[in-house]
Amino acid sequence: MSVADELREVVRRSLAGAADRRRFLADEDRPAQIDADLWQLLSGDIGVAGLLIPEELGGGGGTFGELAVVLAEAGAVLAPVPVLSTAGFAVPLLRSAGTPAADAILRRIAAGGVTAAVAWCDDRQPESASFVLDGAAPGVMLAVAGDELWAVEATRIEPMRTLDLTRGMAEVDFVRTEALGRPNTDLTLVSLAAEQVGLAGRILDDAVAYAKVRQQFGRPIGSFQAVKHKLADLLLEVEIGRAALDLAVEAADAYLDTGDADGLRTAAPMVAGHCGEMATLVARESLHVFGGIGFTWEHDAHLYYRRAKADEVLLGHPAGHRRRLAVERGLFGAQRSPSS
Amino acid sequence: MSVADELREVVRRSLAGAADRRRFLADEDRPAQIDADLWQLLSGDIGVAGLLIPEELGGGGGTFGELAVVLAEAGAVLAPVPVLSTAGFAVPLLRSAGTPAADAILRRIAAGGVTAAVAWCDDRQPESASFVLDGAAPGVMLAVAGDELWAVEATRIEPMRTLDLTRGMAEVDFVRTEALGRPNTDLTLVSLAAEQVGLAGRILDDAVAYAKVRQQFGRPIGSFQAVKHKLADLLLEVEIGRAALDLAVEAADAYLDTGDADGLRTAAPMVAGHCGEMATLVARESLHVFGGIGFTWEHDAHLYYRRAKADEVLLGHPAGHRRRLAVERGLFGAQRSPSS
Amino acid sequence: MTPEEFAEGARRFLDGHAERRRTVEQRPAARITLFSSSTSDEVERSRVWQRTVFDAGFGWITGPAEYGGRDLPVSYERAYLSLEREYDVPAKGPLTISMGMVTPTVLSFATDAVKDRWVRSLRRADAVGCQLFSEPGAGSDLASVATSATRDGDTWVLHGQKVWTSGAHYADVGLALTRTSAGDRHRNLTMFLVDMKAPGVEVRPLRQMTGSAEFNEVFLDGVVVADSDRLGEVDGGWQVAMATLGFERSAIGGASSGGAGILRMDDLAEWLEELGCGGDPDVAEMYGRLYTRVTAAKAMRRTASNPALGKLLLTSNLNLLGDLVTLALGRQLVADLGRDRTFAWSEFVLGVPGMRIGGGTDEIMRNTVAERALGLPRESR
Amino acid sequence: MTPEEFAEGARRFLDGHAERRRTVEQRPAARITLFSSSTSDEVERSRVWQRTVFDAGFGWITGPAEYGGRDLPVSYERAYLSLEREYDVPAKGPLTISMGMVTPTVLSFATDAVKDRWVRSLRRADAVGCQLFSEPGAGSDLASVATSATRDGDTWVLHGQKVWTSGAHYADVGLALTRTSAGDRHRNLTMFLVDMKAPGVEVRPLRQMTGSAEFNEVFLDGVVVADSDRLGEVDGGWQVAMATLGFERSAIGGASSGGAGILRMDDLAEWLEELGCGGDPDVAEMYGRLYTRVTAAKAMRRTASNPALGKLLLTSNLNLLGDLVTLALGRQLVADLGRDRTFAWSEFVLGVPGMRIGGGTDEIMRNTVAERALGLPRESR
Repeated sequence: MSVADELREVVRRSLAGAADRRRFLADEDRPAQIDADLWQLLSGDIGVAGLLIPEELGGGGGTFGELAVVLAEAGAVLAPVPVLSTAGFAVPLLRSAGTPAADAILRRIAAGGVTAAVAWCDDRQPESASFVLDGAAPGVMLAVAGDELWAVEATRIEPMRTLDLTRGMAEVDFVRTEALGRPNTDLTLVSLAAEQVGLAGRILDDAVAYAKVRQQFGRPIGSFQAVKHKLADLLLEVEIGRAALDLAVEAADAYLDTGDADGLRTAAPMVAGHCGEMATLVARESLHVFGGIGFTWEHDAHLYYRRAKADEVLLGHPAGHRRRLAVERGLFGAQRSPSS
Repeated sequence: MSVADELREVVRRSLAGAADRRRFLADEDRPAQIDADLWQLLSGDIGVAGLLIPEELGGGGGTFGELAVVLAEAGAVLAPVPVLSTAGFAVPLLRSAGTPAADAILRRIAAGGVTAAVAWCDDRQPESASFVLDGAAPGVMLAVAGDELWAVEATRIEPMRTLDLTRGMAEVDFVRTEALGRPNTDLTLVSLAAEQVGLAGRILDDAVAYAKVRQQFGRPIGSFQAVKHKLADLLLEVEIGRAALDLAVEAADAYLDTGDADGLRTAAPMVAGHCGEMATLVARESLHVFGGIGFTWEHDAHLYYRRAKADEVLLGHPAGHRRRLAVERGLFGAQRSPSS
Repeated sequence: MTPEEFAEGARRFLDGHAERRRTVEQRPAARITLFSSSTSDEVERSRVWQRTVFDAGFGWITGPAEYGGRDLPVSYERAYLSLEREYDVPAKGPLTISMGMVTPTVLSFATDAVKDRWVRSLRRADAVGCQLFSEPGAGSDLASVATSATRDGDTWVLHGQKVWTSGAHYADVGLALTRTSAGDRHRNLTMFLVDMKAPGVEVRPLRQMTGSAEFNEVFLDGVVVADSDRLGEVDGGWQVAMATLGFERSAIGGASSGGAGILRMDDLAEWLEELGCGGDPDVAEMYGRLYTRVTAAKAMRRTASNPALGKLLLTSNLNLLGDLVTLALGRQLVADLGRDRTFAWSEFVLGVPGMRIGGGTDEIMRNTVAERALGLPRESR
Repeated sequence: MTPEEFAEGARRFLDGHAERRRTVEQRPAARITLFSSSTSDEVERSRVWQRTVFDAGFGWITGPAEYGGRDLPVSYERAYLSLEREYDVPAKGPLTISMGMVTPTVLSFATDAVKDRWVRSLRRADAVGCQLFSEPGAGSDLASVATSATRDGDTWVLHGQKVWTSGAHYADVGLALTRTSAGDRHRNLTMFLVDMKAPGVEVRPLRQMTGSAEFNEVFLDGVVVADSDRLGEVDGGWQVAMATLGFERSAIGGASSGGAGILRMDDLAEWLEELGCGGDPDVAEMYGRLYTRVTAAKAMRRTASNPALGKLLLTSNLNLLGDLVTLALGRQLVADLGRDRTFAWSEFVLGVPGMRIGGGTDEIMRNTVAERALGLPRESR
């Protein structure tokens, strides 16, 4: 059993043993909550937050491949923990920034239990941002402004109403306290894609299982070509996502090992351009396979659909990523496009 | 029975009685030929060429709706006659140019037997054009250069090798001999769409008929959801095309009656944006329904596919038409787009 | 009565009882939703208006005179509705099923006594009817309903669970499709008119994935129904159900015109411009595509083409609008910046999947189109 | 023999018998086509090269020693093929079916005498085999073949028509699936190895919609086959055919890698730039999409995922490329301006529909994916 497989097992068991995720859903009165016990278990005991942090900084010294496994597992169950923001966004940004100041923050995260949130700033507003994932009460707040990563201190935090009920976003005003270096933001595209692959794979599995047992017209609906061909097409899209993710993870590890970002520059927009639409498609069509029951509040299909929609636009539109990919592959003219 | 229905019957009978269209196909040695007997019958005896020409100029005084019926019927059987170039392009351009010089040419066309071809010029090359439909030996040669319609005299005509084996195109050099006024080119988009609706409707009918009789796995292939749902989806696209064509024809007749081009400015890019892709899709997927036999040279499915592909790009890409439609409906920003 | 006289009378009535709309097209409201969330106030306003219209002679223009109708051709009804749209009157949504589906079914299949009791009352909105067809185990396959009706002398006793019922909480009667024998498929069902206030009827709101609850579950636990309230033959309920669904398809305001308010293309263009993304070539391209398909859908309704085709086009247009809105709003769709008409679209996006299921799934619609419009063979089922 | 020793020997052999390619990726040729149009010269060059390779010990690396194989693991074969790709050697296309499908079928199902007669000969390309499966009436439904084989003492007499046969005009033997009884489906077929030069065998070129003729029809009119040339049991032909198709899917250079030359994304990017449309946002978007899916397809072949999934992806990529080319070329795709690599794409565009049918239609592939990879139930057929 590989390290990644072992890690997958450990994480899967921890997630399976966690409290009902519905307890942490956003509702009219409050934003989505974090399952603090689960996060302590994952980030502290299992070391998920510090997985990608070098051992000399107190981390697990793991690979991006292992991180992707964790993000996919958490995505598969929509775990109410800040693993994408902390382990998937903040840590890779800090590692690639690579300054002593960034390392100091990595040490704090490696200890576990800390939520780290990243604010993506508009060029015109370097000290405020909206749509900050898990930004309601982070232990560490970072900001990407222009090419630079900053440690910041929040002066105002306002939770936002969100489509995704399983994970919060916030509007944040802040002051920049310390420059941390230049990060490689492509790494965050790969992290997000890992989550998308995980969630799409799971909801497709669930839809397939349902299609095998749900009877209409005296036979399982999965025996009708309309349903079985749809599910086959969805599997193809998921498999393309898995293949693209494998390549992107490989490129991310190559970058982290050698500093050579060439492969990542292609692989990151590639996986981001595919997985954003793929996850939405798979969640939406799986929901359709569930029929009436899938349209009810009690069924979990809509939680996957909500997460997929939120992820689709979180770090830019898939079409924009595809145009960037074309530019990276030599279609220089594409740079002139207004929406690339 | 309406005038349009009667006309449809007459044209349909003439087309059914014509020689085998395969005799006129392009091959290695020669470009596609015109069935001169059929064209004499249609244009002279039945008056198809002059259908849209006012009675006082010797024409039939018909409506655009009647013209669309003829173009759809000819498109449905890929008739080897220059009806689109002459009756669908040249006549509407001349009518909308509306000058005495244009009227004089309309008189000649109304007499029948004449092929009229239209050269669409690049702004930089006002005296040469490629892709001139039925341009190999026209009796009347026109050119659209900038906003102006011209009578021209060809100095060089070179037939082109074409994907569509049922209709020729030529490269033409010419001198401009007489300015004919400013035509409304939107009318030609409606003519082309009428042909596309006709050909798509026919090949879909044929595919449906085949799906009812072709047996595999002990039952007609049309009883498998994969096939029947595909055909239902294709019917929807054809019906959208028919609805859009009806609206565009109405707008064209309103313009010809009153000179008010407002409706046409929306309806023409609308029908062109839909029908280009629709005809290709329907021809391609019908071909697929025919299976192996459809992939043979002897089966006519590929002739429809070739025509559909050629029509798709003849007067601009469908996506460009859709962007223009958006501009006409108030998305002014869309004008800044590089490909609209 | 000439059409002109009729129109004159209608105009007089409307001028006397309603305000003209200031603009024909209203701005989208704060909520952008596909499902009518009829508050009891809204239901009451609809009922009061329908009574007024009925009493003035415009409430059932095509209906038989003996039940308060005018016995006029459908062209008169269209003329009235076209006039009415110029006025600010309560929405018809809460009564669509009652008047468009339940009433004609009762009229076609009930005994004279039952018709006397209900038809006029339903059309005057003194009573409201709902439809008890779908069950958790019978969605696309309606013929597999498991709610049982057992004969007991002159009455029947009903047990079972119905789902996705609109308006059950304010309905007086329900059209219940039940299983009455172990016989062959399509020959083992019977239709009843059930008193929704009878003992054993329990209505619970059903919260859908959008978060709101615009449908109901209805539990039938030993509900007693008189045999005289049976519609059609014993074991002949399938024919009655098919007739009801046929009325649905021809009902004005039926499934094909759902989403009409949201699919107003001029409002959409204006909104995209205000949002500042009219210059995005992808937005423009998608808007052009949607404009074409929405315009075609309207034209196809006028030419009365296959209703299943209309439903398919509607749901694909709603999906396309969802994609367009996602492209235009980006992250503003998924979290609320507090700006008008941005995050509000999220409720719409969440509702679209329901439109692909309710009133016949996309797959059932494709079967219907293939079999009815193209004459393709039925599948071996 | 260690892998290193093996590779060293292979390198020595290749250096001695072939030129290194000057560039690994060749420019697209004047014709852009999906189907190998093997001229007799090309076939002959392939056969000569295969003989040379075979005699040097690299022609059947994984094969059994008794028929001239090396009995080495498949990793050695991959290593050799990877080396060989660096050299300019004749295309393998004309022999793919013969070596990849016919030979393993003969090896698995023939008598020892027949194996001695053919196996080595087929692998050395002294003989070529073809596949006589499809018929006009048996496309997706292969089990419905109507070509009959009637027993006559120690021989069988075959009557029927086969279609879409590649290489029948230069083949020596054909793998013929025939009907031998009126028994149950899948239990009424028998496979024979037919001498393609025997009396009664007629091969006619079959012109496809692209205009060229890269396949054949084969007419069997009273062709006599010895019972000893039967492969597998009488009425056991279905199992043999399934094994043959299984070999197809694992054959290197099988369906999944078709179109690989045309789907070279770097060449495509360069071409789009030369054409001057790299700045079109639609072209860029579509290129990015295609790049992703082609790259994923390559990776999926390496990880040996479901071959039906690979075939589906291949055909969808070819369709997408057709759309991209249409967008990029516009009218230059449909009429010839005489410019390099413009109108030449029209042959490709015409070939794509054939790729969606040959080697299993998209629909059969979806069934296979759904049943094998997802475990969904088979349809009632």
